[in-house]
Amino acid sequence: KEMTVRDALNSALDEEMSADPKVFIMGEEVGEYQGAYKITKGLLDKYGPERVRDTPITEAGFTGIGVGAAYYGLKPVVEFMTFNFSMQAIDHIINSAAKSNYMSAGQISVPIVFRGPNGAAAGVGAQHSQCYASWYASVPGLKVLTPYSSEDARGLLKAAIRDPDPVVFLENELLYGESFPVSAEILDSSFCLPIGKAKIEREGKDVTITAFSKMVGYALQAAEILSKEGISVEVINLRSIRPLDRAAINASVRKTNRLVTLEEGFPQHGVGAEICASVVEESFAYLDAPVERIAGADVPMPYAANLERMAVPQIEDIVRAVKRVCYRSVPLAATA
Amino acid sequence: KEMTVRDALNSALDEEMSADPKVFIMGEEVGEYQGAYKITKGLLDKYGPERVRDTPITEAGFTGIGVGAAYYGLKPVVEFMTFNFSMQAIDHIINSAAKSNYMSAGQISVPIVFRGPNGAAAGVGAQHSQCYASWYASVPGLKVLTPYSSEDARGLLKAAIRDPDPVVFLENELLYGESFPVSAEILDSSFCLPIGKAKIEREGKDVTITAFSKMVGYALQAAEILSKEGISVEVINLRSIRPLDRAAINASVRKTNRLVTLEEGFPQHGVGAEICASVVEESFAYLDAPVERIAGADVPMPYAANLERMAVPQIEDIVRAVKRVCYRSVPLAATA
Amino acid sequence: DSIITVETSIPFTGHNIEPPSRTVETSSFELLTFFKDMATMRRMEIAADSLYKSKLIRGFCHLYDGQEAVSIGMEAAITRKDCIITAYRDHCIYLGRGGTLVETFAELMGRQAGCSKGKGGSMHFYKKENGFYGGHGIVGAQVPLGCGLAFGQKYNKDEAVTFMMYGDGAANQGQLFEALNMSALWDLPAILVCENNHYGMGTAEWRAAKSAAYYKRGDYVPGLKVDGMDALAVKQACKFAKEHALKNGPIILEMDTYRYHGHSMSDPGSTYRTRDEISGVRQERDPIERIRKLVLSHELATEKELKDIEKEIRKEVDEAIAKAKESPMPEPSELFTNVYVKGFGTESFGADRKEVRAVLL
Amino acid sequence: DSIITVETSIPFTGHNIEPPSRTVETSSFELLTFFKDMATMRRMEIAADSLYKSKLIRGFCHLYDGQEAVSIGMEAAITRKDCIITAYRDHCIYLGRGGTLVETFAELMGRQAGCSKGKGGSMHFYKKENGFYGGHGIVGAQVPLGCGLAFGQKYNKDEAVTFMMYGDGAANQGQLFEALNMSALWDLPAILVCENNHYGMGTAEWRAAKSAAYYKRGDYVPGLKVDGMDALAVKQACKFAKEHALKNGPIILEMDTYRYHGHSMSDPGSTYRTRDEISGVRQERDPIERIRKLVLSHELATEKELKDIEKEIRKEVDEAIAKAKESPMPEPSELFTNVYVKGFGTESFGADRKEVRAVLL
Ligand SMILES: Cc1ncc(C[n+]2csc(CCOP(=O)(O)OP(=O)(O)O)c2C)c(N)n1
Ligand SMILES: Cc1ncc(C[n+]2csc(CCOP(=O)(O)OP(=O)(O)O)c2C)c(N)n1
Ligand SMILES: [Mg+2]
Ligand SMILES: [Mg+2]
Repeated sequence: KEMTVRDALNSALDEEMSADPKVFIMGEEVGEYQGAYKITKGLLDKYGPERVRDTPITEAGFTGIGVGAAYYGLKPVVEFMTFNFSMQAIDHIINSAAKSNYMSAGQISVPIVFRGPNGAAAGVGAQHSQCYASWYASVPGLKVLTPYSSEDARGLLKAAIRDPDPVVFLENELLYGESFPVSAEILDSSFCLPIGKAKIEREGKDVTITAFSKMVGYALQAAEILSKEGISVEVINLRSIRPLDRAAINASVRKTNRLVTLEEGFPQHGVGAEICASVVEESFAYLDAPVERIAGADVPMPYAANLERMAVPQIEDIVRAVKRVCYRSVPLAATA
Repeated sequence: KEMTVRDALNSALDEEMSADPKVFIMGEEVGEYQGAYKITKGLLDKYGPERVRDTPITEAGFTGIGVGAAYYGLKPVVEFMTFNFSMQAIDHIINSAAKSNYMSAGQISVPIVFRGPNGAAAGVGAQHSQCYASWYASVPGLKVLTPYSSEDARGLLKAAIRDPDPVVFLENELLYGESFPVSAEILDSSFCLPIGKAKIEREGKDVTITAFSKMVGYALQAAEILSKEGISVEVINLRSIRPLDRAAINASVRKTNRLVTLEEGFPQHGVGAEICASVVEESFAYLDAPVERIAGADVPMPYAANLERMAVPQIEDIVRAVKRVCYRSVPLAATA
Repeated sequence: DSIITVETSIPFTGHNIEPPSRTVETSSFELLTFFKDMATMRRMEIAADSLYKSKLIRGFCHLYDGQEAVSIGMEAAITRKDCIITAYRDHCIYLGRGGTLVETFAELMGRQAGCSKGKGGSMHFYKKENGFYGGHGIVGAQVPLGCGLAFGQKYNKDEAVTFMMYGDGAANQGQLFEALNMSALWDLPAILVCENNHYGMGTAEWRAAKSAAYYKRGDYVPGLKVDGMDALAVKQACKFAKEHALKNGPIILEMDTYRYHGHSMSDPGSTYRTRDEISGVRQERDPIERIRKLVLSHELATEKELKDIEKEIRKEVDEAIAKAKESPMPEPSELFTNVYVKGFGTESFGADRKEVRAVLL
Repeated sequence: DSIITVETSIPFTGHNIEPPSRTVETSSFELLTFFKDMATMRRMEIAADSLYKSKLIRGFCHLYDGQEAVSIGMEAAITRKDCIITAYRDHCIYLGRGGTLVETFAELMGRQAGCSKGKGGSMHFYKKENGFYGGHGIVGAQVPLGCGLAFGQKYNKDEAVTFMMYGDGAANQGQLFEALNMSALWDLPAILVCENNHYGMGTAEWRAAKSAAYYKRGDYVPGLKVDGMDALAVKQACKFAKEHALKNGPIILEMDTYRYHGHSMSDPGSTYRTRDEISGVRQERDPIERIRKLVLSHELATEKELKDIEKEIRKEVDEAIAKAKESPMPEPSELFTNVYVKGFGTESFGADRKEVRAVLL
């Protein structure tokens, strides 16, 4: 059986709302319009306007209200139409949500989910294409999840809503319409994935690729191409950027001895940089080649189709980088 | 001759305002109160309220106004009382300032400086202690400067004000009162430092430490201690986090073969991670030991003095890390 | 060209201010220009709709048809020393400020000849030399930015004003209230133009605002409610507002207007409002038809002459599209230009940094 | 305990609402409690000032002396099912909600016995079981947060209200207007309490606000101006506001009050206002002296008895300080607790990650 990511998210919301009356959803166009991207379709009809709350276009205000409601013990799911708009509310996400449990020595927990599409879509230009994974995942107190497949979407969103801490849940608009196979287990309403655990999407022995969100699909496609050339690629779907599954990443690199990191966001201080640092810290002696980093170009997102294509990783970029880590003569490897 | 960082900043502002009538300063308490930290002392008297503009406590609004004024061709210097409050205005810094020149293909340049104290101070708790260097420096379109000494403060602030692009200028409250020697050249009103160039604060041959802002002083103190134990440390004052002086960092590591990165901010996706990735990418074969990363603890800033001390790097942390990279037996080095 | 005197459709309503007179002066030339310019805008937006459907325009595309009188009336009252800034619904504002059809279509299709060389896209048009500062995608952000332009005008003693356009949805944004307070404290020549088309995406004004009287929302700042479907009323109001702003600081103009299209191309625009509502506005309040009637009733042109103008416009638009299509995509090297004005010779990176990098000059 | 009837110092002024009567009912017990509680707050803040000067308190420290009547009067009108949220000037609000002197001083000195175990500091006090939600350092942020608490009260049908306190400086923040609009749209039981002490740091209200009539700044939301130095007026207003909010949604209470100290410890508080202004308020409007006079004029206690109470308080405060000083600094392991409620066994790092790391449970 197959299910789109959109339906996976929708069903996860539906099931958690039905299981826990404290769960409610708020955001722009989530109700009568059925969601700007239809993730909340049908929920207003089913749960009514008290629990599916259309808001004005006032992110700072409604995010603050959501966080306050979480202080009070409700379990809000706050939708940002896209995460670009979360910048208007970022002070509440960081200072009001992430830090409260710590500042209050555990008195004020903040069980809230901030969700919506993140990163590049198609043709929407510089102000609507930013990836916020590395920013949010730098902040202690937050958990940051990045689903790829329908399994991820269902399992991680349910985990996020049940979690007692603030979770930033980064979806991808271009994945909403994609279908993935789903088992009976995944479809069961009790299904839930652990936070902080990566998934080996494809096992391999020559090189490790770490990826999250849409880039997992690209990594898998690159791995398929490379397998035909005799290179066995292990693809890690990070699923959680904070906590980052350092153990899984390092275990894989200790096996393959080579690493390519992949992400759509800006490169500097990105997820790839952190993974590189983590592997250098914990598995330096196992690295047979320099870590290769594939990331969004270091420019604001251009609109023109040809430039936009250059601004985000393409499968050929991944293939090329993998070949470099595998074949290039590396002085250290040579002497080892 | 000596000069405090406060006076260095104040004199730089004064000179640039006197040189260019387009330069004005705005922010909370910059005028009649003479600056919350007295950086703008005397400027209101000298330049009047049109050019030294006290604002209400409305960061989103006044930052937007500043950026708009820069669109129009003025050269605003926007003071945040601390950079923690810049989160209320971050959408304007990123979407309105950093991206405009690109989106308009060069029509709308944004000659603006955002400045104020950044990072940990003393005893001000979780909401007033965050370091924003890695966030801002991840964004193409911004330049991010981090002065340490009075020379830096003068030279970089003057460069920032004269620069045609948006500059995020991260000061440190605990450095304001520190004095540094200044030469006649530094005191000359024509003095200016290049953006994007690091400074070797201390030459050494055994290990490289990269640092910025207050941590440069800590690195220098650690280097002094280590020199007594026969370890020669090269200390790089990054000065600019974006553009990052990758050439200077890599040149140093190619000489010393060992690297410790140092910063006060959160570790994940931090400046240290980027520097580690950059060195792995460009100088992997030169590394004789895993890169060591010293950073702020991965927790919100606690208030209690003992915990706060544990939450930011101390000189003994640096000394310990340097010893580890220098003495630890590294398998790769051993086989090389 | 003799002066023609016309009454506005309805009286202005003032908040904390005495509204201007309903009697507007115009001329044959002005009315015919209004007609031609609005018809061009209308045709341009309809053509953009088709280009989008044939996948030549990507991403978002927010059309202005129905709201033309706001741009046209405003331009008739001001000069190009005055500044305008708006949101993402910017194609016609750009045209009103002297942009060309070719630049518009080329930008929409992401071509070199576009007003932002194809790098900005539909939401990011600018024409700085004529006082147009964009083209902004973040709801509400353009209001403080516009107050900043007004700050610049006052700082430079330019005796000019800035019009910042925002929607009924944007009218609830906090940064608007922050900017308004500072504009009032500092007497900035800032004119906040709320284009109330009664919906922010799929949300009717009253569902998003406890008080949908946007001209009153400035509280201590005066406001004026204007029929935004009547270009002459808009002209009168903007003239009045400019005089006010130069002397007394900020003022809010609420333009009662309507968008015929959905919010952007993915919105059919018919789930949250009735077809009757839309056709009712078209029949009774259409800004172009209002001018057509005035032209005919004053016998400034015949029905046939107006139809010929429209035919001519159709041709112009088609020619512009053809020309825009001839313009090539940007050079790949453009990926790295304009990140900075001054790049200091530092390196910038593509997705595969080992293969694609550039030195920023 | 018989009922005593008192007139408030001045009448209330309403905005979009009929104000309550000036006649307030109180009792001997209430007046003596007001006196004792306010005198305790006053003494506590003076003691904090000394502790700061002897370097036992670090960082910021925002004192409440002068404003005590706001907390005291509010508490007299509400229950602990009602919520309160405030900014950084939070010590006395905490005390009013049932916090202790020892917890206060211990937190100020960063000790284990502090209300946030020493991890929050001066600006971050909470007492959730009594409906006190902090203690927030970012100007304005507590207002939407408070509306969120009110949202929760309404969602849970708790028939309780939330008081969110903010300063005259904070009153210009955009997020306040955003939250107010939603509170009004959704009829939230939200009471916005503007503690107008006439200065935001060094900025006089009129320099930061075009309209300093904060009780009117809600525009379409009703408001009431209250003498915040008169605890009985505050009580009357809060009672009135609670009834209103439960039935009709949000309301703004502007409390005209005064802070005697500077903004925080680094501000002498004397560069932007005259010493005469401060001593004038002390002499004519001091909230404790007002109650003292009432107690004496109604012969509820003698001057000597009141002095004895004050002496007693002095002792209590000194004892609390001594006790707080005995409390140790937090255990080093506390660095890593409370980052999450649920840490999933992931590792967290100290500055030197190879030496200091912890598993988060
Ligand atoms: C801060 C922010 N939030 C949400 C959006 C998504 N969005 C784009 S336009 C829009 C509706 C705006 O309505 P209105 O202000 O009435 O302008 P109109 O589109 O009617 O011209 C929304 C919600 C955005 N661009 N920015
Ligand atoms: C967003 C933000 N900007 C600036 C500050 C610094 N700051 C702290 S308190 C304060 C003054 C607030 O004045 P007011 O709201 O009148 O409250 P009061 O201190 O008088 O109680 C300022 C500017 C801050 N904490 N948060
Ligand atoms: Mg609208
Ligand atoms: Mg105040």
